[in-house]
Amino acid sequence: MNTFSLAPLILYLPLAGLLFNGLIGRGIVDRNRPKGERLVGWLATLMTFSAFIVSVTLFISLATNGFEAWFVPIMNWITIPAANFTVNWTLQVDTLSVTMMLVVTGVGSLIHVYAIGYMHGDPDFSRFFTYFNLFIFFMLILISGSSYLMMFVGWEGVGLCSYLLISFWWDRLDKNGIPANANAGRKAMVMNRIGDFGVLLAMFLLFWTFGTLDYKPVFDGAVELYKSGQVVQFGGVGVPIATVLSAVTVLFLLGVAGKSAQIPLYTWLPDAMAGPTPVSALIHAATMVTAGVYLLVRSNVLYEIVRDSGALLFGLISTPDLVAWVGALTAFFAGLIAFSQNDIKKVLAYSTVSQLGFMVAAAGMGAYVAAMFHLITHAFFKALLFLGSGSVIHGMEHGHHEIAHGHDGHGEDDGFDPQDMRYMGGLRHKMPTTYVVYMIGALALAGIFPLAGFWSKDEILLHGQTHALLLFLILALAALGTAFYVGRQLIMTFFGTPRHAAAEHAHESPPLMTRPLVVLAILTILGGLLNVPYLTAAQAERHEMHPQGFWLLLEQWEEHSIPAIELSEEGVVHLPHTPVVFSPVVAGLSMLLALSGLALAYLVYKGRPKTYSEPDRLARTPIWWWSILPLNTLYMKYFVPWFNRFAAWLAFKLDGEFWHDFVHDRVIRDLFVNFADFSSNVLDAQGVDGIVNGAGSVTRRLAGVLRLTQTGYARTYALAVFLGAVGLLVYFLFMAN
Amino acid sequence: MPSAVDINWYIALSGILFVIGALGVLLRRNAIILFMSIELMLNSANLLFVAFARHLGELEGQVLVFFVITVAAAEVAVGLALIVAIFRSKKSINIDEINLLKG
Amino acid sequence: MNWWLTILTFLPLVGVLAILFIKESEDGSSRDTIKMFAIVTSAATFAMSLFVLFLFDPTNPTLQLVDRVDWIPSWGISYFMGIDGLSILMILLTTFISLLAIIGSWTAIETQLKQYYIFMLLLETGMLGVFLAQDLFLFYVFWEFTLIPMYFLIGIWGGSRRVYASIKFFLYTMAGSLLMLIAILYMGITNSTFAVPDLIAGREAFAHAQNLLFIGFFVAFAIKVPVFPFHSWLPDAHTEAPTAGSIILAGVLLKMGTYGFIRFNLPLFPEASYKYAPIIAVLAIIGIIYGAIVSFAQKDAKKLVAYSSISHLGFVTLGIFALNNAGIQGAILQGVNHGLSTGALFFLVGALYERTHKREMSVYGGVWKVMPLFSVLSLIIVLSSMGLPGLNGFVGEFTILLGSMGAESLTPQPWIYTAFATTGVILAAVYLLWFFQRLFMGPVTTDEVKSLRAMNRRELGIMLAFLVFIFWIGIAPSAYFYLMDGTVNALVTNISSAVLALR
Amino acid sequence: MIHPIPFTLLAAVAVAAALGMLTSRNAVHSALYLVLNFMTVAVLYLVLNAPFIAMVQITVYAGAIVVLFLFVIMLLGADLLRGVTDEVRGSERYHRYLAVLLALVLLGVFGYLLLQNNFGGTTLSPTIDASPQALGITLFQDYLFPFEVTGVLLLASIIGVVIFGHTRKRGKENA
Repeated sequence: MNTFSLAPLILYLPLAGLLFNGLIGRGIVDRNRPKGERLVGWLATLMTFSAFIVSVTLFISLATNGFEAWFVPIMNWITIPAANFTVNWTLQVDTLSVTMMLVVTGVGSLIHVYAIGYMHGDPDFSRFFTYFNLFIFFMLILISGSSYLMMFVGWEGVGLCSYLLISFWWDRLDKNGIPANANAGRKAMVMNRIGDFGVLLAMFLLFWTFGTLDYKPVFDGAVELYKSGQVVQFGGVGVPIATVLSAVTVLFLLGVAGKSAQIPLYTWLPDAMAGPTPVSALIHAATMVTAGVYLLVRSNVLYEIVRDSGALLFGLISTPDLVAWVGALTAFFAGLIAFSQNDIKKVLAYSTVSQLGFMVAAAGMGAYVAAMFHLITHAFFKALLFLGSGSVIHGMEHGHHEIAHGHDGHGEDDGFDPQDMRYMGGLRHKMPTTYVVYMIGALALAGIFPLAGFWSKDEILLHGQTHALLLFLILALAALGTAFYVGRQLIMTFFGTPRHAAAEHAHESPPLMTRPLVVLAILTILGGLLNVPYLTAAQAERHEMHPQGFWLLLEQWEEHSIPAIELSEEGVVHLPHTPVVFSPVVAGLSMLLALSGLALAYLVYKGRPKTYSEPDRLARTPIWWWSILPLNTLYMKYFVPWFNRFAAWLAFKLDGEFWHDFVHDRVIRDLFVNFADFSSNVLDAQGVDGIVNGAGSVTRRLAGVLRLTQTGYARTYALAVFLGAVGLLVYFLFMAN
Repeated sequence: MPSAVDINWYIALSGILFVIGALGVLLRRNAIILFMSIELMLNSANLLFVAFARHLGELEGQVLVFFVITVAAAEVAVGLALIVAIFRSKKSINIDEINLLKG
Repeated sequence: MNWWLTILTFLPLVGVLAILFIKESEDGSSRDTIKMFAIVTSAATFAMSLFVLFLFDPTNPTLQLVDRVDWIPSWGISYFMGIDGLSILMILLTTFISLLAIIGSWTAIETQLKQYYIFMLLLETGMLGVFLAQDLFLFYVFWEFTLIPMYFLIGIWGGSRRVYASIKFFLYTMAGSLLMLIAILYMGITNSTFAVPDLIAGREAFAHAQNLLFIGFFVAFAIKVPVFPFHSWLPDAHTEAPTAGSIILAGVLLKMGTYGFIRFNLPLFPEASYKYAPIIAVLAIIGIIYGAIVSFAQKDAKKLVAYSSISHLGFVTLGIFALNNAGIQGAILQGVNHGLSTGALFFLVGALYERTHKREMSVYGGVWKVMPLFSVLSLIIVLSSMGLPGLNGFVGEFTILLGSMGAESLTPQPWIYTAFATTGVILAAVYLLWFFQRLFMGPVTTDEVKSLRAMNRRELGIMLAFLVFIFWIGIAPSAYFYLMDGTVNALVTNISSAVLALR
Repeated sequence: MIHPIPFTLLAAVAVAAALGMLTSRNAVHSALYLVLNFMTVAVLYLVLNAPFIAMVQITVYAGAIVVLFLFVIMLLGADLLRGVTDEVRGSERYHRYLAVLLALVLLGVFGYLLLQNNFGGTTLSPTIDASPQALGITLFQDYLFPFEVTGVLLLASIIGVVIFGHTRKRGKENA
């Protein structure tokens, strides 16, 4: 007995929700605001939650059916018989996709509930939930698709939802009159598209190598080709499989950099905070941004083949290593940037970039399960943090609202921003529930034992330590940085004294918002249990023979999607790598780093800043300056204006003035006209417009000559007819033969 | 001088009449005379048809002439109606004054 | 003898005849009658095309429903109509887009209704003829015939610079087709037949001159498509044409160029096609990138869409000259997709224009607030043009790029072409999102936007009709590929055998 | 077959009549010259064993058509028509020269052809039955369809004439 045939429901349910809300949701909400909101919001939530239930049944079915992947076909998609190209809408239910499904629908449901409270009163309430369901729909396509192409549908689809939700309040202008939200959405989409460019090219390569885009045949084919040492005929040239896969994997990395906000494409994610906070939590922390990690984990076979073959990219570095380095550097630099942020959500955004860096680094090191583990725990605690920050912002806004009404004349604009941590302070008394759960999330992010973040980060560090020392050091430093900015944020937000009237009047958020926070907090506390490592090598050895044991639950679970593959006769590449044995040294170090980061933050920011206008304590230190990584500036200040100018130049100068006016009008047309002048003597040059017009005026002028013949006199025409008749007669009589 | 005229004579006559008709079309400005010239040209053609009918011993040539006459009658009727109509509006039948087609 | 295609082609003329007999009354009561006649006729034509689809057998790669009568036998010219996998989709596209364009003109055209609808129907006949004619001479007649109604449509009902645009359009296209005419005459005279299948069979007779002949055909079609350096007529014509004219221009007329490539260039001159494929691919890629960047900089909404056509058709051209199944089939489908997406884009810009009589995007902003439903539908159309997976544009682009990646004609490094072409996907997001943002997002500031009327049912119906196909092709395009698969495969087989013989 | 001398006379009359038509100032005179020409030709028809055609020539051409001409000339006023002169203007001269030149060329061609080729040969076909009965039988049996078509043609021309001659009275919507 299994429930795999129910799998398509995970798509249909959100689809039904989005159709309902999209078609009639607006009318319902407009007719009866509170009731309508409840109906629309809870319906969307129910659909997501039902998808979660279905995911649970799938989980159970998998667990009771030998963990083997099931394929659930829905319908045919693209078939081009002559090109041997077939892609179907087929769902792949395996341990990896079910894990992702559970995270997406589970965390998603909680965020839906939260959003009902958060979006209360928004004029576009139903539109918001339509997008939310649309997002869930696409995200589930992404993770459950059985082929790269189907994954790509979800991949682009979630990008679209991200675009729509970031620019959700597209009518708002920022202080400078710039439509910042809409711009941020656009930026996200374009950056993602740059990544998609890579994924597309990778898919083309895969198709021409393996003749299919389905995961299973691609992976099987890759292993087989690699083992047989056959070359791939590509464009008439024989290419070793490892080279092809090198290209594929590095192109995937580009996609990952776009979607999971890695260097050099991460700059869209901080801007994406312009969207409503539940969006940041759902899309830009818990689910969508982890799609890149999912892609890496899903393509593990390809990466492992490249690693095993030792093929280097441009003779420099193998792609898995490149992935690891990109991840580690992103983790480090994004953490550094978080130091200098004052916006509570921007700190979390850079923190997300940094944590994604950890995951990507883990995947690059071959620690796919560790990456998944961190993905899950990160989904818990980062969603918690984002929602908590939303709660804080909500409270601050209410406080501001209150003072604006309570004290007449106090409404002078002091540049107040409900998201700016400098205006906060001392909120732990005003918002106790939020404070507690936020604290849990923050400590988990910092990596404090025994919260979920500790276990997952520790596992990544553990792998790093066995992989490469420099990588390990960078990741360790990133962990230190994480703890530091977390500490800074906690101090600035919850401790000290309120620095603004709004913070003094802040209120706890409604239960609809805090309850999901509590659930997430519980998950954050317990999440580490998912993959508690073996304490000793002896345990590891013992439990390897009893894989159903409690230890490394996730590892055992994912093993079925990330299997050991036999790449060559010499040996079997084990994926996941040899079982992780808990290392007290690494764990201790990790803990030490976290604590010292927090302590440093305490030292630096204790009681600071005193007023909201006081400059940051680090503002004069080199750290601060380093932390402003110039990549975003490079894009937005240099590349984008340059591109705009270039486009304008191309359109108006090159296409307009040069191509249209100069080449066509000046050169070709004038030459033509002069020639025509010369030949007909009746021409004068005036009016300049294109060779076509040149031809037109030539025709016109020629017609001017010819029209002399068009006298309108019937006799003239008759003469012409006569002339022609005589001419023909003469021709046929004397010349035709 | 031959004892009897043969087809060549008729051809010559027909040609002369045809050329005269054509000259009339080309030279005269009076629309009515222009039409008469056309009739003359048709007539010259008819003559040739009949001559050849006789020459070849066929009846078809005469049948054709019959049709040509019909067409000519129709043409004259319409043409003259046109002239009358034009005369009403332009008060002239000088075809050089009817030059609406002038480019 | 099979009359179906002839009936299909000339069915619009019945409507023309009927409209001719309607007297334009002073009080305007006849106006609706004229419109209804036009709509009914084009609807009947669409229905007829569906019937032809019913008769069509996709498993048969050769010409079907052939109607062939000698026309000028001494020259080997015949009235030769036939349909195969290359044209069936184009026929459906033509009748469908024409129908929507005619319905879409209901309120947009207010002057000289009678002539307008007559020209629209004449244009439909011309376009159908182009796609159905299997005799080069007949093809050429139809090809030139389409120019005339379009010329008047732009010249009479167009925008402020309509005369300039219409003459430019006419002369540009005409100039190109003259070269083709020479090529046609050369081939027809050497083989003393103008029937395409016979010419293909007797290719050897003009094989020695095929490079020049190829160029003659290529230039004519490239101007129509337009391929990069021949594009400068397009923005003017599109911008100045009335909305329905733009829809037909983008939806169908441009496809005549790409159809010409597939129908004539490839089978008649396979070796030359193979030889010139890399150059043409480069032009196509320049077109993709150039069109995208230039359209990004536009201030005029219609011009933006017009330049985006250059970019989109760059993909189509690239796909065709990939000379493999994926590429060509993708190109045909992308032709249809472009007709739908860009046609719909022109329609939505036209709907706004009809309300405000402004094309500058700076006038707009915040339309979403005023016309929410319209904006959502527009968003989907924009996304389909952008190539979002699940919508039609993606399927075409993906297949084309897939084909170009494995194109033997682009060896030894097809991936370079593909990589450059794929940047078009990024740029599409850049300019289309900017387009969407400037029209639909942002605060409502101008009076024009404030006073926008809501979308009416007719407009909703047209948008939905477009969307049905946008989704259908996006989600289940196999049926479309199935229609052309056999013919394209036969074509590709012929090309490869010709090219192999060359080696 | 007719002897050359009467033929030459008849031909001379015909040509002279034609020239008279061509050159006379007065349209009425032209019409009358035309009648003369038609009559002469009718005689030639009789000579050529075509009595029916000859009669038709006289009744239709000389009778109906030329009378129609005269009728129109009278209707429009012979005086007015006299004003239509054919004086030669400067720009008109080349037109006239060209016309005459072409006419001469055409005549030359005819002459050349006649001198080069003998179309007639020496043998003559036997005289066939070209009586009105025979012609009528041919017309209504072998050429029935074209005959009917000429009927349609005449009908069309009648309609055309009616439309052209139709005068719209002022002040009324539909006259």
